[in-house]
Amino acid sequence: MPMDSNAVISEIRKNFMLESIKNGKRLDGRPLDEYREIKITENFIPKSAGSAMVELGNTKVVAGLKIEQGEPFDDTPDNGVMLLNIELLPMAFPTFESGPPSEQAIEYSRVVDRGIRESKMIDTSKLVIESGKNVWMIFVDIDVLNYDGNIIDACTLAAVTALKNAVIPGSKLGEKDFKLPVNATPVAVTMWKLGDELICDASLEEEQVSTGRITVTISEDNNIHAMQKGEIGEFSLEEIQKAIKTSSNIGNKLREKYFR
Amino acid sequence: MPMDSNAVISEIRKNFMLESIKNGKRLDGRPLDEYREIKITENFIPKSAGSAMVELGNTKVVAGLKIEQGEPFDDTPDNGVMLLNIELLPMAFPTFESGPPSEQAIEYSRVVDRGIRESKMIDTSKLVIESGKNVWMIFVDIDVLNYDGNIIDACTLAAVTALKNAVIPGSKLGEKDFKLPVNATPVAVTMWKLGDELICDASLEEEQVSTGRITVTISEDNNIHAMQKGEIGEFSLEEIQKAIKTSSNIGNKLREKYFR
Amino acid sequence: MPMDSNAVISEIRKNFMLESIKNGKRLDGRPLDEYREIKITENFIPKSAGSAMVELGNTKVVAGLKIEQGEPFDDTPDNGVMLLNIELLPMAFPTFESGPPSEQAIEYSRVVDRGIRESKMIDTSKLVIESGKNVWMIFVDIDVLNYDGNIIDACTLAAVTALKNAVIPGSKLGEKDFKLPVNATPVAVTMWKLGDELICDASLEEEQVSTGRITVTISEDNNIHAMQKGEIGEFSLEEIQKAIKTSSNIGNKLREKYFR
Amino acid sequence: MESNIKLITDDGLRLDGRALNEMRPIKIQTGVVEKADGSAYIEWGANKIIAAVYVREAYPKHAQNIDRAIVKARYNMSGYSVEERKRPGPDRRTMEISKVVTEALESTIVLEKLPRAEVDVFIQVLEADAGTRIASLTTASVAVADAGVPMRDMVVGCTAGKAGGKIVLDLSKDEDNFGEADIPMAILPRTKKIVLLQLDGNVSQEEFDEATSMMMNAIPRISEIQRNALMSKYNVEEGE
Amino acid sequence: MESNIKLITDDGLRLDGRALNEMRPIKIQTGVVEKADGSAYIEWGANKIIAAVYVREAYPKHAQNIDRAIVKARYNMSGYSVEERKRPGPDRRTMEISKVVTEALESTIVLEKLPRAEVDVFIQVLEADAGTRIASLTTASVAVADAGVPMRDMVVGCTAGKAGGKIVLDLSKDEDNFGEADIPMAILPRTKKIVLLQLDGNVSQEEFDEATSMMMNAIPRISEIQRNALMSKYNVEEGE
Amino acid sequence: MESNIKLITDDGLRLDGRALNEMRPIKIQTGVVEKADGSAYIEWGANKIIAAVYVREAYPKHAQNIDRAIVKARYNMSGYSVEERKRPGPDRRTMEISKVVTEALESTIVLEKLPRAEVDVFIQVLEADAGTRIASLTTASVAVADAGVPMRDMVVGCTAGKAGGKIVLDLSKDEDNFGEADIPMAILPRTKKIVLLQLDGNVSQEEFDEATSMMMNAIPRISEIQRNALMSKYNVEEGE
Repeated sequence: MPMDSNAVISEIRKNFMLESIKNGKRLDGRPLDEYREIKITENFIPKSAGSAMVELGNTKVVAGLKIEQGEPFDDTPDNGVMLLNIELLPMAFPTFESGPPSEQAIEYSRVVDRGIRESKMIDTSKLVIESGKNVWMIFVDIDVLNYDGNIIDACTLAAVTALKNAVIPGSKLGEKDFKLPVNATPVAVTMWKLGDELICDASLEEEQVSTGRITVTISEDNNIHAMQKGEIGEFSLEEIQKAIKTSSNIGNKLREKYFR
Repeated sequence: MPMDSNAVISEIRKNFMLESIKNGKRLDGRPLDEYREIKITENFIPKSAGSAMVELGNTKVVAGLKIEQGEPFDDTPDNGVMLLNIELLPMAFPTFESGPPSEQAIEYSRVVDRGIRESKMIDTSKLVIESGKNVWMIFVDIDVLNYDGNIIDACTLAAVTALKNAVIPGSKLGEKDFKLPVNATPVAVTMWKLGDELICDASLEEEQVSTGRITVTISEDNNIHAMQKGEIGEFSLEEIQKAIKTSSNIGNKLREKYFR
Repeated sequence: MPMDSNAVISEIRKNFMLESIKNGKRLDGRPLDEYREIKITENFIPKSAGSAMVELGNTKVVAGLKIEQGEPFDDTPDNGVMLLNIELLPMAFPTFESGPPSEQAIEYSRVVDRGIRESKMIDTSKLVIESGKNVWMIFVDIDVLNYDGNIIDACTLAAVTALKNAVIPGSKLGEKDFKLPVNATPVAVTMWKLGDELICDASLEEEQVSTGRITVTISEDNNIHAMQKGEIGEFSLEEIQKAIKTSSNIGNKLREKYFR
Repeated sequence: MESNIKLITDDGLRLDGRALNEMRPIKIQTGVVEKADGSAYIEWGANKIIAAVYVREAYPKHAQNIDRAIVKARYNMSGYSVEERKRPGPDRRTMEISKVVTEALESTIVLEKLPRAEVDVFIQVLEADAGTRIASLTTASVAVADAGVPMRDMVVGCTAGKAGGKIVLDLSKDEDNFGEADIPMAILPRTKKIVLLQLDGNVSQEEFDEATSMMMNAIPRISEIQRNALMSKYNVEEGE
Repeated sequence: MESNIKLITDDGLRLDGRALNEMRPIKIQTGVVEKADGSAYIEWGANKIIAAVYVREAYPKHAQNIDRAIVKARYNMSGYSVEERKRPGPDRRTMEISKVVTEALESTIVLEKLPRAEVDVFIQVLEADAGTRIASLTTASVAVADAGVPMRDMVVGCTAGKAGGKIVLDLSKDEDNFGEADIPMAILPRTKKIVLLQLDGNVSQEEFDEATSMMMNAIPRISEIQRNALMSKYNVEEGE
Repeated sequence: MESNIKLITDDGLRLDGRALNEMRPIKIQTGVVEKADGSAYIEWGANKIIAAVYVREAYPKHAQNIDRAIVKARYNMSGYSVEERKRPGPDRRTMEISKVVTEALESTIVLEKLPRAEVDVFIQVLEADAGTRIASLTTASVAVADAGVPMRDMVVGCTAGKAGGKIVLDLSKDEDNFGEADIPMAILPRTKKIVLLQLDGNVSQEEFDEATSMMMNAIPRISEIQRNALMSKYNVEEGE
């Protein structure tokens, strides 16, 4: 949540929003657990090894992959490498700054990364060219172009879509290009607490009013692979359990709709 | 042009300068296309692989070379490497700061570098020790010690002189030291717009009054190898063409005088 | 000496301190050349390759070693490497800041390093695994946890203790772990000038009042291996000679007491 | 990261002999950094962590909040604290931990009581052995209290996870490295509200419930150790 | 960088089938970054570039110019935008481009109309395919206009160069990599004044004249695309 | 660093032919950086070093000392100044030298005479050949005087050391690299007070005394060269 953007919302609008949400409806008319319109443009960057533009309402992110050869980490000589990085571009919001990634950008990156990594979506053992010497490195770069809330879910959707399309440039080794082997489709669902309610896919305005954020990433195995309580604020255990159920339900729907 | 140094010049002096230039003569008596006294001290740094101090009036720069072995770039396995860097030392002018190079220093470096590189002055294909593995790397470091205008021309003169004297330490490989093979003598000529006139070799004071800067680097083939319009300001196409002619003429004279 | 901490001490207390020292006694009752209580906790960090916590009164530092394989420096292919770094942690004093090491931290590191290195305490020629390719690198990291004066002496004590306990992980090469070969026990003794007197082991308060700092590091050979005059202030040659004698005497005592 | 290490022995114990719901020993001590306004040192298993708190006017002035305090926790690791030498300075992992620890402390500090102030919490991990983030938060909470900063409640951290197919409390280093999941959590014991929660790995929703209830049971014990650390300081002070 | 690639085919066309003086297709769209004061997206051949503009009070105060606006354009490349993954952050090339783009925009923005203001122009290259600096400037100019910033004229960028011995308009990636010279230029169409001009490579003075006149001829077409992009926005807005 | 180089020849001379207590030639010139308030250039053996001084109001305001000047000397090496190309920017060695040089200058500048001011001393080592720190300080001192900054006395630097078993004055590069000890020192000649002193290597306490007395003897000669440099400037100025 941008530092000094709280001021933007008047007390009146804030109370109006909370009142409305208490009655199960948001200011833009959505039910509490409904996402804004989702638009996914696959292969948006033809020159990349895989890419997607995802729009969640006005939130707009682009994920693009580069797949290059490199040395594996010392402790995992028989695994390829995935590195994921989110840039909160200064164009996306007035308070986002140029320069090295903020704490916020790093937290978002690490939550998105964990969901993908821990669901074992990518079988990195299939990315080895020469054990301990040469492996495929997958750089997942995600740029936030416009920030209107719910970056984690948008970035996870974009990264998962790009990875599902990704092609390993085997031809550089005199072999054939081949599709990146993919084993799971993790979906991150983030919920915000407004008053006593939990809502999904908060707009920026809703984020600013919320008093807590919780992300749950679940895969088709219905198991939890990543969670992150973010920002100031408190949750009861019951709220967490409810968030898990909601994430599971929405994850199934999104997976159905966007990943066959 | 240093950011906040405009204030230094009074309106009266500025108008006097412009009036004088309109009449073909500068405040120090020079015609519009004449350089200040040029003093070149070759081999100023005996321990370097090649060096020169160049003084253009009060502007004072030192170029020094180090030539070391290193890996070639991936995409040019059969070429040595030249890296050129200008430091605007904080001692040279009140507003120059310590720390990583400013945008100004980087622009100057890149313009000087382009003129030398694109004129093919150095045949980097003759700097290969072992293809793809080991080549000669030429580090051209240029320090600006006092800043009284026209850094690009002074630095190009210094770098070209140092390169012409340069010795490759072949003895480190058990062979003989040998002179760096040099094929061209690029000369950068920068012109400034003051009123409707173009002048060469501006002093700092003249730079501060000018409304545009254009550098043209030409070699003995009379071809253009680098151009850079710098700073705010506009040029007509005719002015550019005039600048090219002037650069060609002056380049020939300087080449004649300083490089046999 | 922290930049803006002078203000902390009132003129009255300062004069009282100087008067007392003139009479051979400090505010805490110590004679001029006496150290505060020294507490050395060896092997404080069992997972490190060697460690010690040293408390000099309220000054508290921890030294810990990591010993890893790495490439030797180009000019010393037949020597292992020791790298020593002191961190003035921001927790240790109100004006210490997070971020890259300050000039003060770097000076302290380099003085401690010199005393150890120049006394030839460590025979780096015995740390070679394969000449020019692979050697043992000893990382000596020293953290200052609370700053109440006399960091250099405390850090030297901590580093020397840690090195004396250090174990080289030869088992990683299929050989046996073995003790780091150690040839000397350098002791750094720092003295401060207060009025016309020299005192040892200054507390922070005494550092703030002092007008000069001099460190002398002597080993059991009674030779000087490092000296550093620090901070503003002047010493006569006689004062320096006196400092050397004091360092020699105290070094012998500390060596006797803490290193058998 | 995979391995054939058998994390649970045939008699249902863990490699270090603990039962599934058994914590490692914890020891907390206050007043360890003399220059700071408050401080605390924790040994949690082989973890050794020190936290020190400075309360001061936020600087520069335009960074002040006129109606409440700013909290900044910085989690930092010593070069010798981990297996491979750690380079000085923050990295992405330590920056994330600093953020979630800061947010957990902000949830309990009564920010309105300290307008214009900055509460700087410096955490130094001297030796790391799994669970450093919640051990850091647990000791930082004591240090904040030691500094006299008004708090709604202490923050108590804990981890559970899955290792060798079992849900276990307070992961060991091996369990963290080779187990299936890691769930750090921190709560305010009075209200049982969760102020830090992370998860990475692979657990079913039922396993998650098992893990959290195991942690909820452990909280009071840790809470007591915190209280005793603060008390013993006051006892000593009174006795002086 | 040398190569034996034949850049001009025997029938005098280029490798991508274009005539010597033929541009790649250009498409510009405004209003693409909702949070910004103005924005524009360009597809120029395979280049994909987005520019967004924020107009705000310069900060900190002592950095303000009391009588005119400060302009700061920052040209930035996405990690996936080029052949080899680009590390985040500025490098020497992108810093030079930011400088010349800033200066070209400063030449046309009526700075005196916005005292104390800062006009921040953020340029993100999503996909790069030769000519990004002038495509960036061309779209940034539209974004500045979209933000309602007063301008003397739009800036229109273009490149020409020498490839396979011929002067060609709007270099392709191959022509840029393997050709003899690259000449990016930008002008204010109303006065035909040049506000950006660079050259690197090897051209005779006559070839330079041929290149600039080719570009001068192309400018009106690009200018029209800019105008249409701004118009279509207003049309839509009127139609709402 | 060890070597079998024989640093003292059989006739008791050094490799460059100097006697044990013989200095290398020194030449100082003032007024070499026109834009600066004061400057000086020194050739000390093969060392070539330039120092320039700016005296200005300290900035930002809250960094000012209301009752005295701040001094900041920055020692910097050119890329081509040493055997292996030096990367631009400060490293740990140059930062330490900047600190001790700053402190030595602070000891002699009458700080109270310049309240709120900052005295910036920029030192550039163009060619390095052993003893750069004391050559830098010696020339910086002249540059500070050239800038008209009030000083109690000039600072004069010198080194001695041990090489080939002998105490020698003004170490050469070989003696520095392969000798047993290096002792840079700087004093205020009027009072003979020491304002810079460092040592690294291996010397007995008696050898240390020998080295310092050798340096004390050399100081007046260096001092005179400084004075002449300042004088000759005034002579020239008077003669104009």
